[in-house]
Parts: sequence; structure tokens; C-alpha cells
Amino acid sequence: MNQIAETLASEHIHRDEVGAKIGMWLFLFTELILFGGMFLAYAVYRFSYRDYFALASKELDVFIGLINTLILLTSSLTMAMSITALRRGNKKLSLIFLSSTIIFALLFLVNKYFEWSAKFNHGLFPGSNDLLSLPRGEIIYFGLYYVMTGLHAVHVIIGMIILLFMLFYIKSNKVNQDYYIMLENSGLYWHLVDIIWIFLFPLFYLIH
Amino acid sequence: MEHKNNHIVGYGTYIFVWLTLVTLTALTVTVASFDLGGFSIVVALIIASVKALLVMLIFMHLKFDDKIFRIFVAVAFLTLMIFIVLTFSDYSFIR
Amino acid sequence: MILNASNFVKEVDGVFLFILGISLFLLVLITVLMVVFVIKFNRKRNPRSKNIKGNMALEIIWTVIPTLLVVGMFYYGWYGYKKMTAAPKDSFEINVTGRMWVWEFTYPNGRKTDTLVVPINKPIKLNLNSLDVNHSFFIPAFRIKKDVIPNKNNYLWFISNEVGVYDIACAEYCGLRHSYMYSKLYSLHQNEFEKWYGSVSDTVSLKTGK
Amino acid sequence: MTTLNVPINEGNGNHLDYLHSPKKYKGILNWILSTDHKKIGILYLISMLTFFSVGVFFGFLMRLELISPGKTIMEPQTYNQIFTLHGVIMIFLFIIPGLPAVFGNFFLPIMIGAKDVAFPRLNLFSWWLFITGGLVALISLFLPGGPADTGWTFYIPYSVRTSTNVIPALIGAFILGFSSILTGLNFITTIHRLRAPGMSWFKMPLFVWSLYATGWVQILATPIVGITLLLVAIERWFGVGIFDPSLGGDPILYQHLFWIYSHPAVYIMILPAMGVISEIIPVYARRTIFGYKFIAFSSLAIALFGSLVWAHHMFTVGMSDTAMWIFSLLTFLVAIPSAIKVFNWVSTLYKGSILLEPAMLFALSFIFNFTIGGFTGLMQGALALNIHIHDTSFIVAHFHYVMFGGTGFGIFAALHHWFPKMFGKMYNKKVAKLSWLFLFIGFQLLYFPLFIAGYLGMPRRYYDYLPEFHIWHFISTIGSWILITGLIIMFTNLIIALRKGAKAPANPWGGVTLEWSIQSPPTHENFEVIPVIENEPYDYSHFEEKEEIKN
Repeated sequence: MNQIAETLASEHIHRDEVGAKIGMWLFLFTELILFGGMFLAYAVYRFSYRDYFALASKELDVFIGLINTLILLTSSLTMAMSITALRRGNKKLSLIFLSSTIIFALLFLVNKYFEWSAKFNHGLFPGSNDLLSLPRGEIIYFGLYYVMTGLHAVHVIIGMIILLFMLFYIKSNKVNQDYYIMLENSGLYWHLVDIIWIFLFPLFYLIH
Repeated sequence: MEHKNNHIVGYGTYIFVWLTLVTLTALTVTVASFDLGGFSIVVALIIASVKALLVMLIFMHLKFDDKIFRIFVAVAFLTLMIFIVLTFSDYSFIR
Repeated sequence: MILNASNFVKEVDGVFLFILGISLFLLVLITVLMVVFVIKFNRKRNPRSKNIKGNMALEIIWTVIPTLLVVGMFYYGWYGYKKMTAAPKDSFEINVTGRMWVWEFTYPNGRKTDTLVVPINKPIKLNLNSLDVNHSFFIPAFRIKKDVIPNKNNYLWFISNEVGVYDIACAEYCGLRHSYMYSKLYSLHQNEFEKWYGSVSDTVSLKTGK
Repeated sequence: MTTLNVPINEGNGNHLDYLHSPKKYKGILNWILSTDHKKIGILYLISMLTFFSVGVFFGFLMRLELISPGKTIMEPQTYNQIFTLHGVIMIFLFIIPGLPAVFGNFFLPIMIGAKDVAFPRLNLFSWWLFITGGLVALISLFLPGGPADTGWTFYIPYSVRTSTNVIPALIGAFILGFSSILTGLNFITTIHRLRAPGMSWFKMPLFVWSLYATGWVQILATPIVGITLLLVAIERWFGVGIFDPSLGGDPILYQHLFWIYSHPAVYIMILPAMGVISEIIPVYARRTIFGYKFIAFSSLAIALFGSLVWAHHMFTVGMSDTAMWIFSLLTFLVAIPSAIKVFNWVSTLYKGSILLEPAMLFALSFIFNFTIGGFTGLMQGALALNIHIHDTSFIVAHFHYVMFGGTGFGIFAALHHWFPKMFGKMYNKKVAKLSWLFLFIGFQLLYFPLFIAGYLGMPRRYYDYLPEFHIWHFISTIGSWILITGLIIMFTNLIIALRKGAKAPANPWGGVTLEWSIQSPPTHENFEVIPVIENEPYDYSHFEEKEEIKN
């Protein structure tokens, strides 16, 4: 412990890696609870507006949701493998895996863009007359849908930016076989984004 | 709680987990096409929880990390569960 | 202050005095102990301290006794509250609508007023509704209050015990004129009430109260 | 002044203190870009006290308006905006960061024998977030339409209807929430990873325990209010249906989500203050603390139970009976760990060798005020009684007894206790005691009458009131003047001490926790040699021997 404290204070050498990981997990909890608040709101509204939720979810395209689920799952796979590759010393493979993760993230967003713009073309956007003419339960469903998937998309974008940084860090050897905690922590963040989607998918797309 | 993170998870394990996740996704979509009434949400949530657990244990290395991380994660999820359960002590029993 | 103005006053004041009594006793005990210790074990008088790390028996005592006390308080409060929720079936029902910043009362016969007139010794049930933001229907002298929330059907009930005029306030912040959202409650004898209720004009004398 | 009684860990001779150590930047940049936990603590202190004075000023104006019925100095709209600002500033910008971010930052690493927190740069970032959030919240003062008039609770649907600038306050609070989360995250990691050799969990000072418990509440509760306020902002901005009842939303759900955080938040405010009291009493009673483990565990118990009682703010909204009794019972259970703490503190005075220094006076009055605040809290936990006193000035009085009489006095106690260590200067103790007298008397006069008025039926957040409440409001306003006089005396005294105070020794009060073993003010690195801990945190047996030898 003593040594850890000393290395930490002398700022240039590697930090306490377990500490960094604890910090990252604690941060992930705040993200988890942040979405948890919205899941709680979802639960309450689904409880009070059960039939309306089922009706409104018919507007969503299960196929697009399924594709996006598979994209995110696969991106999680490449993310995890990228860390393994780096730790085994295969920098090139690690970069390939990491790049594919970023490309998957981009695909997810493109898909999301088409999904949202289709909704907008149908006149189903917040504050639109078409939306406001729906029953209240459906208005709430779409309110939650836009807010929750929107905020998730923001997280995907943030994740992409973090991963892009990692790409450069690995290239410039700032993150390497011996010091990989930054990549590992970015991976944790990325997996959390995946986990949230794992719950969003059935809750919005698969209602009967 | 010294760090012994020498365990490097192999590609094979990851691919196996990924295949399981894809299978579970297919399962949840299939199940959703049947009308199970009130049970459909329960089944959907159970499958989603299993998927999330797999991601956390393998992809996020919880299985191989120090015990303290598993305790932390348990505390966080428990807190969220309690928030939800206590809120529903109002909604489930409202007249 | 009119004591016993409604059927809930005794319960609420009872809980209050019960908790107040225990609290005062413990507050005095703690304060006196602090003052006595500070004087008696002053550095001048007592230059050498004694290191006492703890005492298991004491810890158990002051965990168990407060636990019993608070469970007692909980039960007393819950018992009193239970009565407030159960409006008798034969209650006289009046609809109350709150909006920025007035109360409106609608009687079963369609009569609308801006003050509440009720007979004494008869259970009255108020169905609360809001047209805009949250309000809270509060009759201090009766010790009752309930929030008035859009899209939510709340109610409260009471029996007025004494003839009189009481204040009705809004207790949930509702904007500019929140502090002026007062109205009056007139408790009348049954026959006086019948007379008022039956009359078409609103100008019936309400001075019978006080 | 007490002689030094603990070996001073000064290494080999005099070292430059953190205020004068070699700098990377000059002038103000040396401060606002510094990652030194001590400098960040001072930054927080300065910014927090600035916000505090603004909050006090608004409070003063409100009390002045209420000195007599009818209009005194301002219009109702202004009054509504001022009480909202008073709440937002005092809660988010003063009490929440008051102890953890200021004294926690400064002393937590020192108390566990570390050179800094786990993430120094993140720590600086939290301060920047704090300033940004504060400015965003206050910017509405200068926008057309003026600041929000919703009260600090932003209740739906009023907060989506009002034409004032609610969004800046919401976004400000959101940012401040993240500042608070990052501080908590930093502290938990620090406590887990950076304890000096031998500093086992049960050798940690109790202030550290309380910060640990607080940290968990900060991490696990704050995000809920963050997302809730963000949702309200989004609802106002884009008209998305979330809470607004006219779009099918549920205003009660908003209140649940709001209080899921905002009730635990009061424990974020009070727990560190309890930690401070646990530090101060042993020092001035010069003996070990009574029931160390009970105090430590009661902090965790308060954090746990405190997170489960939020709906007692909602007993009049028409919840289900099940929810009513569950939340009432849980509320009463929180009282038990709090009572354990109070009894242990009082017992620590027994057979001590007590010196009534200013910090001790503040600490003892903390116990008195907090006890009153706690008992009136019990009254509100009782369902039947809650119905009557809910949303009256009884609540206002209770809240201020806990938050100002408790945490506020705790902050003043900490300030007087640690001032010599932080700045290396001594203040005038007589003047400090005088300021305490003013604050204590002013405080009681200011808030006690509100209990009475509240029970008699005076609702809260009222611009105007019935004549029968005049006398209570009048006394209260007089009290506010005495209180503010006390504040002015106290801060003037401390500012004079900064400029002209005598040099403070390393251990002016005779403390035995680690911060008193290093020089005042500490060096940049805190410890020249990382200490090895053998004794329990408040072990004064060692101390007595020393004195004996000297005599």
C-alpha cells in the first residue's frame, strides 16, 4: 500500500490500477442508477397504461431493434477481444478489434437515425399534433421511448469518442501491454452501454 | 485485496459467450411472439437479466476480478431494486 | 384556537403531546447531562481524563429503549391515521375543485359556492380535484390536510363538532397568489344548514357561526 | 496553548507549506489549476462561503418581508423567486458541498495518511463542475423572466407551467449533482486504496467513516435526481410527455423520483457533520471516544435507512396505505442510529478533561439543535400528526434545526477546529466565542417560533399571512438579525486572523489524529515519511503518559 501511495504522488509513473478500476465501476453505478430512474418511471407507467403501451409498441420495427441488438452484442465481443489481444501483446489485432467496435457503434447509430426519422415522417415526434391526438398512455410511451433510446444513443456517441481516443493511445503506445487499464475501463463503459440496450430492447420492442 | 488480474480471457470463451447471447436474443424475440399474458414481461426480463449477467461476468471480467467488485455491483443493483420495490409499495396497492 | 373542532383533533393532538412529552424529557436529560459534564469535568477541575472506550450494556440499553419508543410512536401515529382514511358510507359528499388561486365547492344538488358550508355532527366527505397545478386542502383547526393533484382522485373526510367559522388554506405552493388562497368553512346546526342548503339565493346569513 | 504532545512528523527540518510550495503557475492559475487536494479544499471553501453569503442575503430579505403582514419590501413574485433561490443555493451550493468537498478534501487524505486523493485531476474537475453548475443556476437572475419561482423542489406540474427560467436551475442542479458524485467516487476509492500502512478500517477516524457512508449515498442516490431534473428540462424544452398530467404524466411519480434522491441528500448533508462532531468532542474532552464502533456503524446504518424513507415527504399526496405505514415505520427506524450517536457523544464528555474552546461550543450546540431537529422529525414521522403539520412552517423550522442548527453549526465547528491547521494562523478565541453566542441565540429566536406558528396552522412558502401569526414572524425576523450579526462577527474574526493572526503551532488543541502530527499548514506532500499506524484513532492513554512525564 505504501508503495502505491508513493507512486501515486509522484504523478508520472503508472497509477494504482485497482484504484482506477474501482473508480470506473463506481462511475458505472451512477450511469446504472441514472438509467434506473428512467426504468422506474417506465415500470410505473407500464403498470398504469398497460394496454396503451402494447398498442403503441406496434409502431416500432422489431427487425430494426433486433439488428441493433445483434450489432451491440457483437461490438461488445470485439471490445473484449481487443483487450485480450493487447494483453497478449498483439497490438495490431487489438487495433483491428477496436476499430470494428467503433464501426459497429457507427452502424448502430445509422440504424437508429433511420428508425427515428421514419417515426418523424409518420408525424410521431414530441409535441407533434399527431402524437398529441393519441391517448395519454401512448403519448407517455413515446415520451419514454424518445428519452430513453435518445439518452442511450448519447452514451453510444460518448463511448465512440472514448474508443477513438483509445485507438490513438494504443497507436502511440501510451496504452500498451503493460499499461492497459485505460482500455479496460473504456471496455467496461462500452459493455454497460450494451447492458442498457439489452433491457431497452424487450421493454420497448417486444410488448404484447 | 491485492490485485491478481493475471487472468487473460481467451477468444474462445468470448465467442462462446457471444453465441449464447445471440441465442438468448433469438429466444426472447421468439417468446415475445406468443401471448403469455402477464408472464411475457417476466420472461423477457429474466432473459435480459441472464444476458446482462453474462456480459458482466465474462465481458466485464467480474468473474475473474477481486471479490470486492462483485460486492460493489451487488450493492448497486440491490439499491436500484429497493428503490423500485418501495415505489411500487405505493403503486401496487393504490385504490 | 377551538379545541375539539373536529373528530380528529383529539387524536392528532394526542400523538403530538405523546411525542412531545418523550422528546422534552430526553432533550432535558441530554442537555442537563452535557452541561453537568462540561462543568464537572472541566479541565481546571479535572485535569486528567479517564479513557472509557465504551460500555456494551449501555449501548444495548440506548438502542433498545429508543427502538421501543419509536415503534410506539409509529403505532400511535398509524392508528390515528387509519381513522382519517376510512370515510363512513353515509358521508355527505361535496366536490372540491382547486385552481389558481380559488377553491370551488359543488354540492350534490348542483349548488356551487366559494366557501364551504357544512352541518355539524355529520360525516362530510370532500372529493378533491385540481384543474391546474398541485394544491393542498388544509383546515388547520380540524387537523386535516390532503393534496389536490390533477388527474388524481383524492378525498378527505371529517365531522365538525362545533358551530363556528374556520380557515381553509392552500398548503402546497401553487404560484403567485398561493398565500391568498384562503377560504372559509362555516359549520352550522343541522337545521340551519338545511335552511341554507334548500334556499336558492347565496345571501343567506352566515353570521350564525360566531 | 497546549504543548505539543504527539511526535511531529516534520521530517528533517522546515519544509515549505502547501501555500508556498513551488508552483507551476502564477497568481490565480496556481489555485484554479492545482490538483493538490488541500488547495481544492480551500477553493471549495471560498466558493461555498461566497454562495452562502448570497443565500443568507436572500434569507434576510425573506425574513424582512415577513416581519409584518401585507407587503413590506417586495412583490409576491419576487418573494417566490427569492425563496426558490435561497433553497437552491443553500442546498446545492452550500450544505451538500459544505463538509465533504471542503473539509473532506482537505483532511480525508491526511487523516488516513495519504498524500492526495485517488484521482487528483478528477478532484479539480469536480470543483470546475461545481462552479459551472453554480453559475448556470444563478444565470437566470439576469435573464428576462427572472429566476425560477417553483421552490427548490421543482414540483410538477407547476415547474412546466411557470413562465420563469426553470431550465437553468434544473441544468445547474444536474451539473452540481455530478460534481457531488465525482467527489464521493473519489473519496470511496481513496479510502479503499490509499490508507497508510496499519490504518485498518477500525483505526480510521470517524470523520472518514462518515465520508465513506456519505460517498455511497452520493453515488447511488444522486443520479436519480440528475435524471429526474433532466427529464423535467427536456419536458419543458421539447414538450415530451413524461410527468405533465395534461400529457398523461403522473405528478406523484415525479415526487417519488425527486425524493428518492433528495431525502438521502439530507443525510449527505448531516452525516459528515456528525463525523466532525465525533472528531471534535474527543479532542476537547481529551479522552477517547465512547463507543467507536457503534458510531462508525451507525453512519452506515443512517446511510442505508436514510435511503429508504423518501416518501415521508409525500404523506399527504394520497399514497396507498401500505406505502404509508412502510415509509412511516422506516422513518422512525432512522432515529435509532442517530440516537446512538447522540448518546455516545454525551458519554464521551463523561470523565473527560473538557476545555470549552470555540469549536467545542459549536459542537455541543450542534448536539442540542440536532436533538430538537431530530425529535421534531419524529413528530413528522407519525402519520396522524404529519397530516396536520405537513407543508407548514413547522417543517421549515425542523429542516433548519437539522440543516442549519445541525450541519451549519457543524461547518462552523469544523472551521474553528481546523482553521489553524489549514492556514497556519490562530484566531481570536474570545471573539469567536462571542460570535457563537450571537449565532446560538439568534438561531433559536429565528426558528423556534416557526414551530409554534406551524402547529397553529401557518403554511409554508407564504408571502403573506393572517394577523394571528404576526407575533411569531416578528420574533423570527428579530432572530435573523441577531444571527446575521453573529455571522458577521465570526467571519470578520477569521478574516482578520488570516491577515494578522499569530502563527499556529502544529497541534494547538491537543488532537491525536494524523492531521495534528504534521506541521501547520501542511506541506505539499502532507507527510515527509508515510506514517505507520499502530494506535486507535482517539488513543489518549499515550497522551497522558507524556503529560505525566512533563509534570
